[in-house]
Amino acid sequence: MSLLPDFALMLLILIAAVWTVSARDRRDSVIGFIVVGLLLSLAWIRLNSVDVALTEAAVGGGATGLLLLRACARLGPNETEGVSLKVSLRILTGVLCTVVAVALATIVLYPIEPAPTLAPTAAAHMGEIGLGNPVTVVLLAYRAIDTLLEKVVLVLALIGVWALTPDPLWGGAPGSLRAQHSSGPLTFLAQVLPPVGIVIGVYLIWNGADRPGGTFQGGTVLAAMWLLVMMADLREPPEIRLHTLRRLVVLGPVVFLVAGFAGFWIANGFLSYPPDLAKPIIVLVEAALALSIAVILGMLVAGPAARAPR
Amino acid sequence: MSLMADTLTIAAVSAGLFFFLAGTVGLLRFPDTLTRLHALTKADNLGFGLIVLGLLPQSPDVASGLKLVVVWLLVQLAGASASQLIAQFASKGGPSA
Amino acid sequence: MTPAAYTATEGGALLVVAIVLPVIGMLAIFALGLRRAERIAYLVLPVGLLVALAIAADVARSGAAVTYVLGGWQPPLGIALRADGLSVTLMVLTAVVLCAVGLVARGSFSTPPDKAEARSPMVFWTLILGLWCALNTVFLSQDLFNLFVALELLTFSAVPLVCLDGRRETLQAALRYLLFALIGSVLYLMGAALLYGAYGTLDLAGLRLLARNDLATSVALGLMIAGLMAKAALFPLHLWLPPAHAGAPAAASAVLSALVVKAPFFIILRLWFDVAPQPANAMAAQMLAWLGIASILFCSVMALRQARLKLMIAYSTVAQLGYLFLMFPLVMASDAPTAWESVGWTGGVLQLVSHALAKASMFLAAGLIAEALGHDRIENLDGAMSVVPISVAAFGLAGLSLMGLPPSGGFVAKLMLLTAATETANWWIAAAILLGGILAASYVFRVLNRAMAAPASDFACKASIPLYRELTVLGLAICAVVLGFVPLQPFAFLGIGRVGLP
Amino acid sequence: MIGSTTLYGLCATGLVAIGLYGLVLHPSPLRKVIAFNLLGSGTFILFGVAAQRGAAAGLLADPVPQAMVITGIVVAFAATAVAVALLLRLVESGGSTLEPSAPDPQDDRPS
Repeated sequence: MSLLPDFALMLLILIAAVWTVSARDRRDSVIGFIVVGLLLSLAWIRLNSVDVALTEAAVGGGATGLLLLRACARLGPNETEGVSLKVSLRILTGVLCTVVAVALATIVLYPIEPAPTLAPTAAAHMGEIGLGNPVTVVLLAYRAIDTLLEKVVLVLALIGVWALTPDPLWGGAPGSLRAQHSSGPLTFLAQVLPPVGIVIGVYLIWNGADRPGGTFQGGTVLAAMWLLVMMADLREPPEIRLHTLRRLVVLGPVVFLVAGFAGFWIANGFLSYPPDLAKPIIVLVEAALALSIAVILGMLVAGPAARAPR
Repeated sequence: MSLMADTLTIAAVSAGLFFFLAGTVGLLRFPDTLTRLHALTKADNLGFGLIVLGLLPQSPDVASGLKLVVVWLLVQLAGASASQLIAQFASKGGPSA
Repeated sequence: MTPAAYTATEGGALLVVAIVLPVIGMLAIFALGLRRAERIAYLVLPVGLLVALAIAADVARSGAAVTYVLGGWQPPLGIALRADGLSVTLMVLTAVVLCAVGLVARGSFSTPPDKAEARSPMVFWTLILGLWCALNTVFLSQDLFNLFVALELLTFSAVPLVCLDGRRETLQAALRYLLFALIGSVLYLMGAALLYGAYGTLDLAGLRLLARNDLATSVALGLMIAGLMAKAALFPLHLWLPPAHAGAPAAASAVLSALVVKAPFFIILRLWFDVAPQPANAMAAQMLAWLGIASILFCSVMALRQARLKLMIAYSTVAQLGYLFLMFPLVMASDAPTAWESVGWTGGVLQLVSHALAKASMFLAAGLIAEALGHDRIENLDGAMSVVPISVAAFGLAGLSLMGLPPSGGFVAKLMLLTAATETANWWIAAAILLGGILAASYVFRVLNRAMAAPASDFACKASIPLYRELTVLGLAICAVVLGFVPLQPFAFLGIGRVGLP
Repeated sequence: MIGSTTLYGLCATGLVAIGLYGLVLHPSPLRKVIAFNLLGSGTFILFGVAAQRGAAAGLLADPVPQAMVITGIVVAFAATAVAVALLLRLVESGGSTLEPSAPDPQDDRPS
């Protein structure tokens, strides 16, 4: 009986996934994907991973969905895009996918007992950091190098997107994000929501130290507010040569690096924090990272420059 | 006290669920975009409002109660704006899906 | 489950510098928007080379691996960096190739004096530095998830380099490259998820102690190696490589062919020798070798049939990568006490190093030839010898290594692989090595023949190439040749830190 | 008796199979990118299952795999952004499929 909700959720996810892959229209497929993203965040709550659920909803479904919808709009009316390949290839792929699925399912069905875990070790050292949210501690202390390098990935992705700017337009602004039928309601939303959204974003970042939430979730909410304002045409996307923009993008990684190197003097090595200063340092790093994430996500959605610099 | 709160919760949430059900049926059965939208928003506003109302007595402290109210307000705002946009798009001759 | 702890060694902080220094350079170029992006790169490149050499000296002097535990958090909770003989060798190789590429790229990626910032120099230099950070992380990290992040860093730096010129063909090549790389990453990550589910750690040393020979481990390693094969362009997953490597600007192609495809192979080595329960699966080893043989033969023939110089070199890259996968069955069957003391292992690693030097030199030389002649059609190369003689000479010297002719690093490498193949009675592998050499000789001589022919009467040189750029390219080719004269003794260096991992 | 965690493990398996199928077979790059995201989600859920099974020491789930998933989601988003930008630029320049078009024989630029 208690399995019923989980079973229903799993079924819904799989149906939505099949729909996403098999839909003939590409916009239907994107909508299917967004639905999968939202259902998956419910699944993450059921898996007791609220931090991941928030990230999945904000980044996985939300930001990725927006990106894909914009791509659909730019690609225009679509020719039908169904899978239309040789039957032999389809059978071969089907067999391959089934083999992978069966192997994975077998492994999932016969887990190791007792399940190996790092939870006790992670919990044992949390006192040295003084934060209440174990996931934040893993992201910013135990495995801080992953998080640092992942910020570098984001900066590189932004460079990669900007690299697609045609040469004469370099330094200019991305094309307007204005929705096709932008109108009263959107403008109204873009005027009312951002103050609330910014409060919620900051709350998520601040709260992330001790309870679910954190840099990514908060940063994405901030980015969403910015994108909303741009889509309602209240603000234009900034020119990519702007020094302020560039500095905001690197702010997070730079603060993180400074904190990391400070560890050589004030603690015992790169990315280590002295126990009494750990919390303020981490909160500072998180705030800087969130700001950078917000700017990077916004600019990634906006795309390469489409207008020459003024 | 707790009995009364629980009764209120059960009643309000059940009523909310009923409106959701009605709205979903409308979404599936009504012929065109505008009437479907009508069914959906009516159900959303009432159904979701009732569920939040029903959950309020269960919140452990004032802060979480306030959060519930904020969630309700945000959903109202998002729902109203989104349905306006959809309606506008539909009346401008978008796909009558 | 308490794997022995890592002890941070004295010079360990340098490992952090090796990873972080390029990032600092990259962020500086991005944020400061200074007059000229390349100046910061020229500051970072030599310092990075010095750091790599310092770590190498440290390893050579102490005869043990250099280790650093990030943030003081012991694995499996935290992440350790560790430089053994092999990773240090590859770090120095990377630094040398990047410095040479930096010198040669000065001609093509300088910011025009009248602009504050231009697209292609800014993108090129930031991405080259991003690549460097990624490669050093791949060589040093001891954590499978951290290696995933490093692989993503590598993808995000490499893909935009392919389509720097923004033409339709290169955009297509870049998109295809990106999709292949993403499939590879996701398969790798899936394997990592299974390993974490089975062992509760992703630390290499920890996994080595715990690894069992069961279904979960085999499936996990299979998925990871399959994903890495797509990234390392092993036949039949090589289709993305030739258009991508040929489409990139020559300086970028050199880095992509010489270094970027080696990173996933390096991780395969780590998984195969450091994680997989020993003795490894003989059938899997044979399969990898067969795919390697197919790569060598199929792509060498394809290289022979190309009309464009850069496409030919790109196909040759896939063929030469095939040699690397020959080592798995050779190492298994040898009677050396440990895998890394066997002739096959050393031959494979030597092939990796000598191919990196030779291929970087070859792509750079091809770039200079194309710059001087205004095209890179092999049929019309006549006269190249009279315009850019040093580049043609570099091309020829690098070719020696690819063919496996003495004196060259490639010769020693292929000889060692051949010896190991005959000793272990893997006749098919021996035949493929010999045949691959003959095919390589045909495609290299085909180019040299045309390049040395007398120029046509209406021959015009499109651009003159500064001497220092040609000499840099020749220097790389000479390095590849000199590798053949290094006595075999120092190859013990490659095994430092591998016996008795912590 | 199958627990709810195992159920989500099977769900992950299904997502992986569906995503892989779409990724290999869809000719359209945008659909490939979407399928890649499904495949990625399935992989993340596998981590989530490991996290849930590793609940111990008062923690409802092992935080280490959760942190890895958060990093992974952000990286997947970045990959999608780059792929979409590449795709749009490619369409603008007149090509829409992944099939290499025949090189222009008159084109003298080095390929």
